[in-house]
Amino acid sequence: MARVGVFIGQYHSDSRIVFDALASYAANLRAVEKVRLLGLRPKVDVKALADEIRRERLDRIVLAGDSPGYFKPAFTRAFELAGGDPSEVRLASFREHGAGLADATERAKAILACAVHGVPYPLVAVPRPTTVHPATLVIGGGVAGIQASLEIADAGKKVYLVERSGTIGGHMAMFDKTFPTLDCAACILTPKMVAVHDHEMIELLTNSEVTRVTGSPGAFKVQVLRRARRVDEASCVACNACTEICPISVWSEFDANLTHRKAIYIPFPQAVPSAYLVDPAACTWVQSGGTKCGACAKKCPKGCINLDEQDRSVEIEVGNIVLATGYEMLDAHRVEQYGYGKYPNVLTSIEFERMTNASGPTGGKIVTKTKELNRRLKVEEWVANPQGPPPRSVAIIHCVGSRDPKYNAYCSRVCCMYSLKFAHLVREKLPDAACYEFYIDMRAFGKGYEEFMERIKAEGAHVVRGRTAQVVEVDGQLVVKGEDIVQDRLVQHPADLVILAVGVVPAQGTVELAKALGVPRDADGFFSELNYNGDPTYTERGGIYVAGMCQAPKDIPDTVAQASAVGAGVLRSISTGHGMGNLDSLTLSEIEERAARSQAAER
Amino acid sequence: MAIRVNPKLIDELATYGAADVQNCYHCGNCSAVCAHSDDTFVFPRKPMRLLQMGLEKRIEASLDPWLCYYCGQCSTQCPRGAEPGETMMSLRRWLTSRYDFTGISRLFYVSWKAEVGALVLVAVLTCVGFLTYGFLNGNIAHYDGPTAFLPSSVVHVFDWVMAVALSLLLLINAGRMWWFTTVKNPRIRPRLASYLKALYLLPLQFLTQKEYARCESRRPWAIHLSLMLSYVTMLILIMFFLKQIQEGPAIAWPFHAFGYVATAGLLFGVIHAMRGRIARKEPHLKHSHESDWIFLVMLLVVTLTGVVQHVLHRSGLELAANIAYVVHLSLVVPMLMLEVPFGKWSHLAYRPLAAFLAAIHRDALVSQRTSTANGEPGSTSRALAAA
Amino acid sequence: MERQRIGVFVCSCGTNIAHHVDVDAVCESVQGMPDVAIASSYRYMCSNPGQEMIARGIQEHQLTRVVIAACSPRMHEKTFRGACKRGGLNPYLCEMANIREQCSWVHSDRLAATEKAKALTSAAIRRVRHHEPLESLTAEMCPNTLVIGGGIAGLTAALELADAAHDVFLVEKTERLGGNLARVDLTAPHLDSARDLLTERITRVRDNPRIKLLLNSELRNLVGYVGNFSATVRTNGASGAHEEKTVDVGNVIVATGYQEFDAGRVTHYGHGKLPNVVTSFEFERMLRTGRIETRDGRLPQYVAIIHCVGSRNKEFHAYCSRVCCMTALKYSHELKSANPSCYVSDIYVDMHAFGKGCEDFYKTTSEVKTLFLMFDKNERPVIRKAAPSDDCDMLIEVNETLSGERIEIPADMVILMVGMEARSDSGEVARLVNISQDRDGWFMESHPKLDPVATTTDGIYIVGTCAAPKDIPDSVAQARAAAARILGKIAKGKIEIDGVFAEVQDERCSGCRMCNELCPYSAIEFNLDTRRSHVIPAACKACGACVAACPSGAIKGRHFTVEQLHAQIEGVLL
Amino acid sequence: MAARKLQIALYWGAACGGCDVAVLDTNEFILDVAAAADIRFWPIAVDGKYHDLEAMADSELDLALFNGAIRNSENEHVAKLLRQKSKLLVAFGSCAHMGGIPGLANLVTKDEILATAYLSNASIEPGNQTIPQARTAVDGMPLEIPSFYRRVYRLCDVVDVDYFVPGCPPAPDQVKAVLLAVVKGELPPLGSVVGASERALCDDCQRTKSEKMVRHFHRPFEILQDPSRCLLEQGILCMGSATRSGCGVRCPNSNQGCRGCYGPLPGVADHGASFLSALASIVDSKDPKEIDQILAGLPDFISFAYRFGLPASTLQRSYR
Amino acid sequence: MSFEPKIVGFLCNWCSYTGADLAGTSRIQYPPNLRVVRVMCSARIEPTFVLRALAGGADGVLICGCHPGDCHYSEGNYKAMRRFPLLKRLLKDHGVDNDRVRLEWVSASEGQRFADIVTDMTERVRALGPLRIKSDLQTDLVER
Repeated sequence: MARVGVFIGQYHSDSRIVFDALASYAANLRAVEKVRLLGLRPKVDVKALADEIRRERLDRIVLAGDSPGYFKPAFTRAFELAGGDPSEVRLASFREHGAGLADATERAKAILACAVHGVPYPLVAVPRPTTVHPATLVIGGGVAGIQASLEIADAGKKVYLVERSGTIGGHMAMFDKTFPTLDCAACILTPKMVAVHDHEMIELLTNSEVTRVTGSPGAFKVQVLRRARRVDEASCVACNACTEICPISVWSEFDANLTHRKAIYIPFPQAVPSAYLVDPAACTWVQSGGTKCGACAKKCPKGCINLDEQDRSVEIEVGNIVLATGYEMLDAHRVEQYGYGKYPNVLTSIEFERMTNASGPTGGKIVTKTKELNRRLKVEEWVANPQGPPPRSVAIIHCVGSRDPKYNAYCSRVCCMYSLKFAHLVREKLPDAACYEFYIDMRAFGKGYEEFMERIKAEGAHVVRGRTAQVVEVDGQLVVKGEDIVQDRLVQHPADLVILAVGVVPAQGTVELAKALGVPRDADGFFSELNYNGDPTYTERGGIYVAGMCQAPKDIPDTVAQASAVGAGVLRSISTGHGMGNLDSLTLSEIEERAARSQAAER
Repeated sequence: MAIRVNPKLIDELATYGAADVQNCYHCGNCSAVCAHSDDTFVFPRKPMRLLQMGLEKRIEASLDPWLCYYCGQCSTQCPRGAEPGETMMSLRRWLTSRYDFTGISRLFYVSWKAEVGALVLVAVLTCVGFLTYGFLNGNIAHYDGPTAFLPSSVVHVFDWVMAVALSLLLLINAGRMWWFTTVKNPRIRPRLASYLKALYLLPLQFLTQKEYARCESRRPWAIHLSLMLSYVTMLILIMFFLKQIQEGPAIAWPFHAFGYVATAGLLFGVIHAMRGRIARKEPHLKHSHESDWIFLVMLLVVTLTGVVQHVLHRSGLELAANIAYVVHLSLVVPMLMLEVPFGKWSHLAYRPLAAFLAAIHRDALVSQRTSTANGEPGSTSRALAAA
Repeated sequence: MERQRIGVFVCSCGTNIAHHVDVDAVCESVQGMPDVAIASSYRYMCSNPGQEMIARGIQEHQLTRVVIAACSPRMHEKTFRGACKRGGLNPYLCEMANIREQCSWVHSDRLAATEKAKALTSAAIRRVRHHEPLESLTAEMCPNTLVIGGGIAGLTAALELADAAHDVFLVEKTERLGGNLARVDLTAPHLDSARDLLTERITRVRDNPRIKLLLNSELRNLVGYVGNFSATVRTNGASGAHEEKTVDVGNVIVATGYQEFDAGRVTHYGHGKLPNVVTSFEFERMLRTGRIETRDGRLPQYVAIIHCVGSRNKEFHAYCSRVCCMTALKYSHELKSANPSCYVSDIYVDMHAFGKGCEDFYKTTSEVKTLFLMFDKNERPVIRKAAPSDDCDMLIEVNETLSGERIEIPADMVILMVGMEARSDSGEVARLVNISQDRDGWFMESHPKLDPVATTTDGIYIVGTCAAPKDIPDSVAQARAAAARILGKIAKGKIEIDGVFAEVQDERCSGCRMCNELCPYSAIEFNLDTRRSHVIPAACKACGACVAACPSGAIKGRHFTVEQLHAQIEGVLL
Repeated sequence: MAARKLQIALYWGAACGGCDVAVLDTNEFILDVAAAADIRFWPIAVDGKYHDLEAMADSELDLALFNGAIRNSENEHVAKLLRQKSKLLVAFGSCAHMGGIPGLANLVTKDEILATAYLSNASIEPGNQTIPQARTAVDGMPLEIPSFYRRVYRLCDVVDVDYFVPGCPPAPDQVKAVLLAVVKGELPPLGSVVGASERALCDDCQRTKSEKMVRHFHRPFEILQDPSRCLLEQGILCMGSATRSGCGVRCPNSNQGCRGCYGPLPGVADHGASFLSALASIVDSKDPKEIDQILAGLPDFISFAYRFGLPASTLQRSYR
Repeated sequence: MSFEPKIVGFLCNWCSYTGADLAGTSRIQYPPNLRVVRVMCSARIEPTFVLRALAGGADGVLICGCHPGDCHYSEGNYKAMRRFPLLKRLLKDHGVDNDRVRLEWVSASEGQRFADIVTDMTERVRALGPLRIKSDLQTDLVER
């Protein structure tokens, strides 16, 4: 039997673990000879430690704590000095294995016990299998949700795809080109959207939201609120008659508020399902309680508009749930120094995406906004008009709201590349316009990204290292102020159009959904995966998976890979008939026992 | 020729108060928001970089820290919590210690105990000295008149001796500042004419601290200016009209009026600074080095003892007034002796000098740039003009 | 040509079509065309009564072909094919004329639009005469999978499949599992144990009876197509003897990983010459053994980490290796942990801290006072020996871009962050499994965005770092993605092959091999014995590239035959 | 029936005479032919006049081999005569089959041809600006010469043709085979191409073929050839993949690319265009400029693609 | 009556045909002179089709595929790209103005671009006048 020394340290100060209790628990474990609490970010005296190890004749050391890896090199060194086998320095990483949750101390004990026995915790802590309902719920109809749905449905398994808006497609449907290959987003996405719609195993619930989830892994009961579309999805032929007659026009969300849509509308021509819907907040009939207007219902040649349709709730039973709720852009108003909302020609990245999109409000022309009279509301509005003057210079500011603890401490992962793509589009469409990129670190990490960056530079975009400090207006001219670090000087570039590469944040409703499902979220607000390296698509809660941006920012290929990966867990559980139960269903003693049994596992 | 980086410097600077400089990831935001940063002097990012890398000679040659007035705008906007404002402050402390040829300054900044010890020592010596003089030549019960315990004439002479000594010390240090930043700076080839042209800046900056006013918020400048003017008023009163203000018992209104205003100014400034440093709300008052507190406390007690001494004297309590005077002098002298050449107060010389030298650097750089005609494109104004 | 009975159904789509197209005129114009049995219009052809009308029409008029002039086939082709099927007609005997999206909605001149609608409809009628009934085919789907490579990606993929109760052959070239990850001590950014991660997977793999583990083995040959591959694997015995065995598999997952860049190729860095210049993997070894020390056994006081060794450089590899930045940050922490008094200089190009938790990791690395120095990727640092009077062993000279200074950095130890490169044997693997490589040698995915794990050869998947550099979570996700794809196929039992594919008419093929290279899906096989090319229906995606390119007209593009298209061309020109 | 000798006629239209020589190239076999058949009309070898032909009864001839294209009214006249007098009319050789080399004249107009021949030609006697007219008066007598058509036609454009024998000229073995087939009465369905394979030349070509991608095109003399490897893979234009076999792989065997005289394969509508499609597909580049550069290695492509069959092609002629 | 050219369009299913559909769903108007033949990929388009169309009475031919790099079948459009210049040369030698044939890349989101191309092409072909290959071929057979 090994003589084990347990050293418990802390790297983060916000642990929920009761360390004293943990220490006494460790002391009572059979092989443990020595337990020592090291405190927060300990300074390790290697020589003294080596002496201590030698004295205690320890032949295995367990470093326990939240992120104990930070102390490992010192301990490995000490153990080596003391004549031990450095591979017998084991880690019991609490935080990394989910001991940041409610039952932190119990979880920590289990992790510690496994390390003492020299077995990886994930090998031992396998929840008891549950029986699995063969249907799957996918929440979110962006590219991740679409991919996951197709992956599962193509195997002949039932999928409910719940999407909050009136169409699937998510953000990707709004994009023009995708980096670094510059292929058209619609060309690659719309066939998948149509495939989802036509798939006999996929039940598409658009305009719907998950309101309540009960049951247990393998047998969830899900309450879905089906908001009234007010247009019969099956019979609508998207003839546009209703939209033509509708008198109400409001900003179009799909076009990032650059243009208007009607109260009865289709989000975009290639929307799936290809059917119109009524925006109840804008519709005169709905708002007036059925007393005014109603023109569209009269006009519809097929009579498929029912303005009095009510929301309803349906309950579905599923065995697995895939979270693919995606993201939204950080509110650029918050980053005050860039004047978003104050200057009409400061655009967010998504607005620019729509503007450059060939099917967008300007037909793909890059223009500066012009003031136009909204005849109905009798107010002047700044709109992107295809006839508007093209900008002579465009500034693209990276890291807007990213890498800054005031907004998002994390890197949003996609902005560098999409900004470069913007530069390309600007240079391509307006060869005479100057284009500036202001960046901190150019994160061109993916396949073909670095080459893409070089290409954009060669195309004549000015790539300036230095975050822009502010956007100001000088004599009616927008000026971007920053430091050009490589050239070692301050710069003030006049820009007719400023594009903010706004970072991403978890989608609205993530908090509620996390609560309803019992899935933990990380410090940044995204859903937490079960295990950073080993299980990036699983969650603590068995039968619930994460894919795409809702887990962390990521680009399309990584999103798609994750979404497909989710399919593996789902299909495996359905085909074998048993899925993964909740991790907290395991008792400490059970884990201890399992750990003891598999002690000799490592070969 | 490559210069050697010194990764240890950052640790050294930590003792001067630069605790977070390593966090800077060089986005350049700070330089861009800084009202003082311009094409010639790009800071605070650049000096922070030099500090991270430990390029001592480059920092020594840099005027940047002295051009910063620490409004804290940079620190507020810093996405990495690198506290550029405080770093600049720390660099000023470090530079002060570098300019000081005696090494005393460094000792004080590195160890507050040494500073306090020195203060006590000088205080005791001063106290002993004045008491000895007083008891040998006067009567402790008499404040005014021929048997005055500490006659103004004597104190006046002492003042002048001290002023000359301190000025010399400060001048030597200021000279070193010029030497490091301008003479030894390989990038600057100053022209003699520009020295003359910029000479007006020395009194102007000293008296108006105009540069400070360019900061995002003008309040700190106003407070600092009032503090400085109060101090200068006091200095003038003491150096030239000591007799009038010391001797009484009647209040010499033409002089004392100035004294009262200056005292109020000093008290207001000091208390404001202390309260701010306790509240830690404003960015420039968030971080306090030990030397800051020593300085403020000294200034406060000096002012207060001065007030007490004056009140006692005017109330006719001459003995008490004498005691208070000795105490006052025992505080003033060490404060001046240690702070003016070696401590925070030295900036009264370095600030205007920096503004003066900055003008010379600018001038030199412009002429150097025009002489290398195909120089780099686009200063700010040119970029704007082109558009 | 045999007589046909063609039914023509023209949709008004409410007024969508009828508003700009005279639907009745269209009906009338085609009525007299040869073979047209009936022509009628209806308000909404796609509605249930409309579909019913088609199905009934087929039976009542014994229609042998159906033409529907309505909306875009992208919208309702499936619907109408269904209607035909219900009427007892092979769905491929139906053709649509798009008189809505590409006619009534884009033209306002009613006369011209009607003329165009007539032309489109008559083209469809002419075309449909040549249509042939097509049936979808099925092929067997062998549920076994071959996984090549026993690194984290291969292990994960194998487990995922075996846990779903399918047999997996896991082929590993070396004698142990774990791949490159086995050489790593801790993982970035959470400094978790890499060994624990691997131990878990390896233990499960070894304990799983479904996984046939073939160590010291290599794929030697692979023939067949999706669902029906036959793989020959050679296992090298201990005494140089080897045995070959052939296994049947339905799918192949290639997870062969990467190899590290040979740091010796960068001459400025003196790897192999200067004793204390080590690569990241050599340093990992130090970490695992607990001996972070110089060659002569001293604790290094100054450590420098140089990024992008072999990466992001025209001379070697232009791409970013994606994981080195975070690994370098990890080293910085580990160095500070082992020896808090050492100074770490991190010499980087751009800090790629893009992953979840990585930016925070970057910040904490700053907080432990790592000195970050930036260089331009085209101006590499130079390492030289320091003078004996210096307090360090080496000096690194570099143009630091954030300060604009040319500096020298003291170092007692230099860690070179070697990039990833495609394995030297990747070309051999690519040839064996019939996939392509990009110019850097990485395997090419079928679509870089929407199909990152599939290749253009059906049934062959690429996961992990053999396709491009990536970190552990992304490799694991990819491994599972490929497993999901395979599980889906196995779940269906058979491979369904759409009836539309290209077909080489054997009696007309002369074996010129003009088509062979043109197929992006490697669906064209050349039989060396018969000297004829052959299209594997299961692999064909029916793009028609080979059909158009066959100089002897030997390849028939089903449902897009020359006859059909010629007839259609004639038709539209009416 | 067997006692009766075969009555045959041979005729050349717009042709070089090679096809007639090809018949003679059958060597001794021609004697067997002579033994088995009466050659009733063969202007190149046998004396005879048109009025002899006109004098024959309809369908008196068993077989008429017509080589050469239809360039003028005389060609057409004789073609019609032979059609009338013969049971079987065979378009013999590339010219009759597809227009042949004379067919390339369709790239220019009749006027251009006449101008070149009679006006701008260097050998024209100075001052002579005479262009022959179909009808003229010589010494007050009307003189009629065959009228020059405005383009070249295939034989089948002017008369119904029963069989086609391709080749420029048809290979002697094929000639034999055709004649034997007629003798034996073993004839394929009317309208067939006889004397040629149903597969492309590559089928008979012994050079090794592999997957093809081409970056440069060469003239045969520009490179050192690998005699065992497919010519096209070496960048030498060879139309073998698009052309019927049957010639005996004459050109590739003598290290020249196939020129396509046997015409397109059954079911292929346009010989040149189908070869174009194949050839361009294997150009190994994705860069438009580079593609242009590579294709620049194919001068006068139309004359290559339609060397023997412009009048048989989809567009048949130039529309300038 | 002014001359109304007939133009045959060969559109790939995934990008260009979808783009043409988008022009429809977006109600973008363009001249009715184009008649579309849908193929799965621009690589399926044989040069013979173009010749056939011209010989059959078309005054112009438009070929549309996915933008380079975007092909649904990964590289099909490159095959079209390679064939097209040679086809144009062939047509030029046939005396057919190269403005009558056009190869364009139209993505699924470029409804407007598609309409613009059709409009522009119609105008150009209209300016060139009727091609008359079909009638010429017929007269050829009647009047030698």
